[in-house]
Amino acid sequence: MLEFISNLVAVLLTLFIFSFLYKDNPFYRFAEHLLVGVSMGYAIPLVYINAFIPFVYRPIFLEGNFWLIIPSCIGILYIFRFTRNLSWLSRYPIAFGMGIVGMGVPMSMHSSVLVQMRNAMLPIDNINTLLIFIGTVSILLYFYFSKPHKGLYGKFTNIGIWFMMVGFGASFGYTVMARISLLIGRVQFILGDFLGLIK
Amino acid sequence: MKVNLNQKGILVVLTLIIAFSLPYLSFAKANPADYIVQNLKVSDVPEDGGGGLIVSWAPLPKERRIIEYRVYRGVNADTLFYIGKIDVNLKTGIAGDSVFFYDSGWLGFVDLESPARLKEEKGKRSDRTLYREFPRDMRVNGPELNENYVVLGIGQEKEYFHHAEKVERETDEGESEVYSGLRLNQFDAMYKQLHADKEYFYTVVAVDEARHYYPEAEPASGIPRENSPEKPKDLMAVFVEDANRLQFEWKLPVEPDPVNGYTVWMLAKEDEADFELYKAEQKLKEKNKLARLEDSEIAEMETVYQNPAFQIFGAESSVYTDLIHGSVDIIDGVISYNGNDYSVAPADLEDYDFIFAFEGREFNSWSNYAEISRTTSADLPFVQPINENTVFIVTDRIEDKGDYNTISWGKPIVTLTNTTYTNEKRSKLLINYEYVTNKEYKVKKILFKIYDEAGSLIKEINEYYQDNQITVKLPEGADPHQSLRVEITLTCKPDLGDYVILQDLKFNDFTRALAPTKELYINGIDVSQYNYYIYKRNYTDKVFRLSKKFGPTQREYNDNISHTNNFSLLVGEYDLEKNLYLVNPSFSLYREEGETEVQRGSMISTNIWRSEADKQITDIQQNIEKYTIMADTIAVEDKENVLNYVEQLKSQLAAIESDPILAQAAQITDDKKRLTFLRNQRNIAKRAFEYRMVLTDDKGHFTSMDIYVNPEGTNEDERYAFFGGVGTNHFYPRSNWFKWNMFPALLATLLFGGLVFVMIKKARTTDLYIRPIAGIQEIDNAIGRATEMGRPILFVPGLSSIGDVATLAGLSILGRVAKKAAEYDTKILCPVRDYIVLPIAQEIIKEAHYEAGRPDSYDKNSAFFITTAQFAFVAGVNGIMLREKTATNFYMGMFWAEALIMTETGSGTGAIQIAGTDAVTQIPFFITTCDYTLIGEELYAASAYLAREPLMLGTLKGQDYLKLIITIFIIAGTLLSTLHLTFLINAFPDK
Amino acid sequence: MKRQIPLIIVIGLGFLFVAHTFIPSKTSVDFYDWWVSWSKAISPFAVVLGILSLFMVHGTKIQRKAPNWQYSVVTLLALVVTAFSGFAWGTNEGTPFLWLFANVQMPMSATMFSLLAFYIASAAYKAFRAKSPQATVLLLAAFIVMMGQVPIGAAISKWIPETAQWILNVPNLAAKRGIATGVGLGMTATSLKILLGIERTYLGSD
Amino acid sequence: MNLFEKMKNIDRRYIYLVVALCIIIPLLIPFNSRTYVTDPTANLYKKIDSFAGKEDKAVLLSFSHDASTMAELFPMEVSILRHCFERNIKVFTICFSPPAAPLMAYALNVAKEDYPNLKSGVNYCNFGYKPAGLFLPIVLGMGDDVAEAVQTDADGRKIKNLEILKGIRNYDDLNLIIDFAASAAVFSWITYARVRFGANVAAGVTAVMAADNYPYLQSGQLVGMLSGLKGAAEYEKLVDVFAAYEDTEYPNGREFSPEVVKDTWVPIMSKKISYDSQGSVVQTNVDLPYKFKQARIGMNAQSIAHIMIIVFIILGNIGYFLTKKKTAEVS
Repeated sequence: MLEFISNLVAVLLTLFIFSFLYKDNPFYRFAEHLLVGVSMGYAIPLVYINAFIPFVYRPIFLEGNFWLIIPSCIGILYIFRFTRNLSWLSRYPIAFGMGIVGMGVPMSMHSSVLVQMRNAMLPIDNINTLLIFIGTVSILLYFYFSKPHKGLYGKFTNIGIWFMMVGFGASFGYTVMARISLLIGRVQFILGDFLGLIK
Repeated sequence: MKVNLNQKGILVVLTLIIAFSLPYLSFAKANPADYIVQNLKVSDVPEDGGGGLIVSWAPLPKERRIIEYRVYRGVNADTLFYIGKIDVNLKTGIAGDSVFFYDSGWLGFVDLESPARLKEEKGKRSDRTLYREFPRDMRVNGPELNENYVVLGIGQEKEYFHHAEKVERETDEGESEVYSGLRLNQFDAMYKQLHADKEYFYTVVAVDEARHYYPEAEPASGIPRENSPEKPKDLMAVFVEDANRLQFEWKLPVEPDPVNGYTVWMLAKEDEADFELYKAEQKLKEKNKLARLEDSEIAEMETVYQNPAFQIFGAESSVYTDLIHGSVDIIDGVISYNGNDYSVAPADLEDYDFIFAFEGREFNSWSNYAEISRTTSADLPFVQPINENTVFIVTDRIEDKGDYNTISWGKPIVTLTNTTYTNEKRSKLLINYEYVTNKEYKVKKILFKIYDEAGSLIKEINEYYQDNQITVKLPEGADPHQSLRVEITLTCKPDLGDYVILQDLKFNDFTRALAPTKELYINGIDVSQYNYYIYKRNYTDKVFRLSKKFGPTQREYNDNISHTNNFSLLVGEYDLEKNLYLVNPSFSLYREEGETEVQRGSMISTNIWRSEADKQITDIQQNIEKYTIMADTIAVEDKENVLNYVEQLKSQLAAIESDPILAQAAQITDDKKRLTFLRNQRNIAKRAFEYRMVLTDDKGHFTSMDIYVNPEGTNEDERYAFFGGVGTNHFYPRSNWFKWNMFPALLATLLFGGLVFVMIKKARTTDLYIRPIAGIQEIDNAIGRATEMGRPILFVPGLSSIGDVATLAGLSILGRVAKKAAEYDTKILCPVRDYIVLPIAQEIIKEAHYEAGRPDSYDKNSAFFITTAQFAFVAGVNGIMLREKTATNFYMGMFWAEALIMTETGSGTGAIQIAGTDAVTQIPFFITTCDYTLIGEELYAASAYLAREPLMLGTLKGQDYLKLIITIFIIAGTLLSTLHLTFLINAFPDK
Repeated sequence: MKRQIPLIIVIGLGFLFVAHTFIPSKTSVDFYDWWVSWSKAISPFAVVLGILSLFMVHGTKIQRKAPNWQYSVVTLLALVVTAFSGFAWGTNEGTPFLWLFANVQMPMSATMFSLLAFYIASAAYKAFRAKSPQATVLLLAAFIVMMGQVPIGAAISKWIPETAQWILNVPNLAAKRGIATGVGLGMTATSLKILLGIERTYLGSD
Repeated sequence: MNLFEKMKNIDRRYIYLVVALCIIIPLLIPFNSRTYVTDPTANLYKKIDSFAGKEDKAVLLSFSHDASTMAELFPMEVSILRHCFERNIKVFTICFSPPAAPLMAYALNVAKEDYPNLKSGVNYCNFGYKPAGLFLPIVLGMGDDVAEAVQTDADGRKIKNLEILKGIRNYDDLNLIIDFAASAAVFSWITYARVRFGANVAAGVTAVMAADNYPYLQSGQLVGMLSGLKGAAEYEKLVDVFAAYEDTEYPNGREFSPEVVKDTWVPIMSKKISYDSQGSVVQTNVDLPYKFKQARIGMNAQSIAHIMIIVFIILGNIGYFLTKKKTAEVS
């Protein structure tokens, strides 16, 4: 019984959302607003149990690590975000978390630039690796803004555009595929789990 | 019927309430009796050390929709505590006809997250009380300690050393005993084990999917008993003829708890029948012992048979001393063990059976008889030394925080892993290989020589850049399924000398491809069957213990030596008044050097409390006096024992008094400093390891490698002064100060920072060039077109927050567009999704109007907030496009899946559309539906291009020049690596 | 006080973190552990931001009786009921809290996204135009990749999945690598700007 | 108005109807189709399979997505779990966002239904949800000691004492991390787990993200990747052909072989798994429930839908060029 009701609710809400395809209507709006509320409400107890209890309550009140009162006070400053005169206080917790950006500079230089560079330096041993090399270099130069795209240089950077277009085509194909997969997933749910038409 | 909006709203809220309450209405009442668990049984865990029970019951039918069974335990049938649960999957239920719950080993007792006080379990109970977990309340859990359970407390070492409270207690004999008292929050956790030979009661409660707790089953009880160990697997016994050495190899027990030692015995084959009788009798004796525990009236069984086998090897076992290799020398036809000499002629070894036994506390468990197999030293596994000086080396791993030692052995090795035919004709073969090296050798290049079945060379490949694959083209007309032989030689730094690896590829019918054979030859010796075992010990271990096993193709191991030191101590007493759990304040420091190399001597211990440490000495002194006097007065036959004991006490005293660490500690007057000193010394003792290795075929043919000694190793650090050998044979991981693999990143970061800095400075004074970007130039035309048509412009600054780079870029383009629009007096509409972006967008438009000299035409509602919901926002934007008939649409910023919905509508209304985003997945949709698209970085460039602000321009320029440098490096690196010069590519990190 | 001190915190901590990245020693790790334990204690409070902003947006709507304000009641009610059920009956299997997740949130958010399949189809018909040679190449590449991914493509000709794979492995790889290096540089630049205090929009306007 | 103009202005609801039919019909009337296995999928399969039966090797599955992308990722998760369960590979699961927690439990439950002997804490272990703020500390911490970094599992047990952790200490043992995401979440694993500790990282991503991940695949930063429903379908096939294979010679599944995959196909419409290997049909005794072929049935619908989209684009462009020509002629 419970299972049937559960599926009924899920299917109804699914249909409410699909009804938007026909036109904007109260059912869709209801479902949309419900979604916003439930998803926010869902996070609250989880954060309480998985973050507040182990990192604030337990260390301070049970283990007696009173140093942690300072960061929890900093955390409370978030709430001032919505006051008119004291909203600047909320910058403190943000600033404390933002400090890790210092790790980001060398780390992203390391893994997004240097490692990619190494991979772009592989020996050319066949036509494909040659194409990849030309493509990579021409695209890098295409995004080099200090020289106008003219003459031979302009023609070379133009190769970069074609490479990118083929690359975007691949993205395009994949995106179309992904969107359709999602729809298939939903239809499989309605036809299979609820109506039992797929076995 | 026409419903207006208000009624609709109420309707909607009503539906919501009904939807929410449905699940609660739907639970039907059930008969609780159907939900009581049946067939509840408790039995002893076999072959364990006496700390485990198994609870079992019949699962309820699937239709009852049970989601968990909760198990309760107590020392009487009326008061039981929750100890754990078994989860059930609703769809499948439980397949078997019983559910098992193991109450064995160390399971949680109490910790900080236990409930504060005693709480009764949900559901209706009759006369029995079920409680939830043991609470933190000491009044409840205190009496359970020791009395009902063996409790182990685990916590941070510093709590034990520096924050314990001294508690004095009077024993029953009227002596005072000193403990260290710790609060519950000083433990990380407390674990408990059952007492052997004590009765425990269990019950089970079923919980259904609505979390309804049903009545418990009638409790069942059981008593954990100590059993003899499991039967050992077969022993491997080998006699090395030229060395006159017996070698043994065995397997570790699954359940180490009841095992006291590993022993090897010899039995003359003619005595087999007697031995069987002895074994059978021992089995009966064990049964008799258990029976006597149940019923004290049963008489003890008499011993009739003696063990005809004699022990030739023994090693102590505990959880921490895993050992699987042992050897015994036969010297002049005699085997000596434990003071006994057995004369065994090497030629007669075949007349004996070899038996391995796990030594139990009372009864041993015996393996099957093993025959000796003979070999010679030359046939034992050949160890390829890492260099001419040593077989293997141990070093501190560099670039870590000081928690790893690196053990390196052997020379680099290449193995073929897989092959694939890459064309239909099967004439092209892709061979994957893997190479493993260690810190001693750097691989420069690998030479593969491929021979066909007939033995003629097909191809020679030099791998300068090792990408783990080579391609071989088989000669025209060659059988693609023929076996191939691959000869591999490496060029390394330093030179490897004579070193050739051979591996064959044979056709596999199942995979229908050439597969590498298991056999792997190094200089003609097949190494594939040999494994490496690493043994290690620190200054507190008695013997070496097994650390890790490696296959034949490993060459290096990073041994983790954790920084965090915990204490784990038995908790038997408690102090209710002070709310303290009491533990033993005496702790061990290290072991003295033993008489033999194999085994260290006795443990040096001392006490947290100085008074107790001193008392320990005076106690021994008093005992010596007491027993010396006693020795004169008692009977002659006991006298020797007493005198021996006195000798033992004397040497114990001497050891304590002469110990340099204890002496140094005694001189430190400050108590805190004394403990810090002792704790540090203890840490060194625990974290400095010596290593030895064994290479074996797992069948007793093994070669032991000696302890690694670094002849040049020294230790100038005075912290290690009390320990001989740190740096030469004991290795203590050090904390390092620079990560060299991040060095390129450091250089690049500095270069980048420098470039940005210089360019910003330059941008302040000169006008920097940025090439024209197609989409930007069309902006003015597009605005012009809207003016001509007299329709408004739409500008969407992305859907992301202000923290996104794309949003910032979009907003600065908005400034430019708004200014132009103000000049032409064209209306601009700017819908915003993020309420923090809203005021900024308003500000920008307002400023643009002022700059254009048209403050009068500024409309505060040009920028407006629609909603935060993604799709609702898009619906709103689409509505604007259709109603206002916008002539030009700009989309600049971060977009997600919704982008397409907007641009599709826009192209339907015939507007000119210009987009710019760094969201790679959305760019293709923009390109196909918009007239102009700024791709990725062009968006950032456009914002700097239009803003002309030195900070932005400077950073962009810095980025630009770094990009140029990167491009140059990529070109140079590729050319060089194509020409087999790999130094540049190898200068860059690979992960 | 309002802007300077937070900025100093960011820059100060930032440079310590730069150092931390290069220094593996125990001290450096201890510094990191300290930062982690503090940010862990700060983190739970951030959720309050989300709750408050939701209440502010919808609260004002209800108060002002803005059009469609009834739906705001739905949102707030759903939020309160969900959160309450989590606190009242726990978050275990079999609780109302998880029921709400499995039967309300999960199906709806999945459906929301699947709507896009319909939009893509209609955009395919109405908006995807081969306006320029570049767009034509893009669409052709897309055709091949789309067909290469499905069983029917392989059934038509083995050439299709192989070409699709080639497009992914060669031109796509070059394109993505070129763009990724640029974006990586952009990320590094943004981090650097924040670290140096050039970029401070994240602190919000005064 | 001529035909093309009429077609151009057709109400989009008719298009929606065609879409719905193109998807519903193939799902209701499934047919057998061949799945072409790509390298990134095969590589991931091989990597996981190399852990079979090893005590000191384990796979960590990180769930970084929510229910909205379940359609693509869920079949992947189930088939990878099925692979691990079939081949006795230790598997751990973890997530850092609240909505992923129940998805993780759901995937585990669905996959393990057919393996009644599996035990949590012995064969697999769900670390449960950890707050996003803990991502870095846990990812970095696992480089030293998994038990220390993760502390407790989803049931609140201290994982230190679990049997499954025997032999598993850090990334040397927990050697493969597979991140399931609709975003670039796997990148963080590459940056921290791979860069710093050399763990192997693989990804299960939605098709949208797949093209972006190719450079990482080629550079070896990702050891393998499943992309979208297609990747899931490929993996389902691999598990059917190898891991779930059962006969007297291979009672616990057989080893991977690229040659066998190439010319074996699995007709999904039969209840027992059967293989068509070079024209000869091999039947085994393994049941193939719907959940283990879900992705492959979905791929049928995907085929039809792709053709539909291509037809739509071509039709649309024909109309576009004809009207453009007409307007050009008029003006």
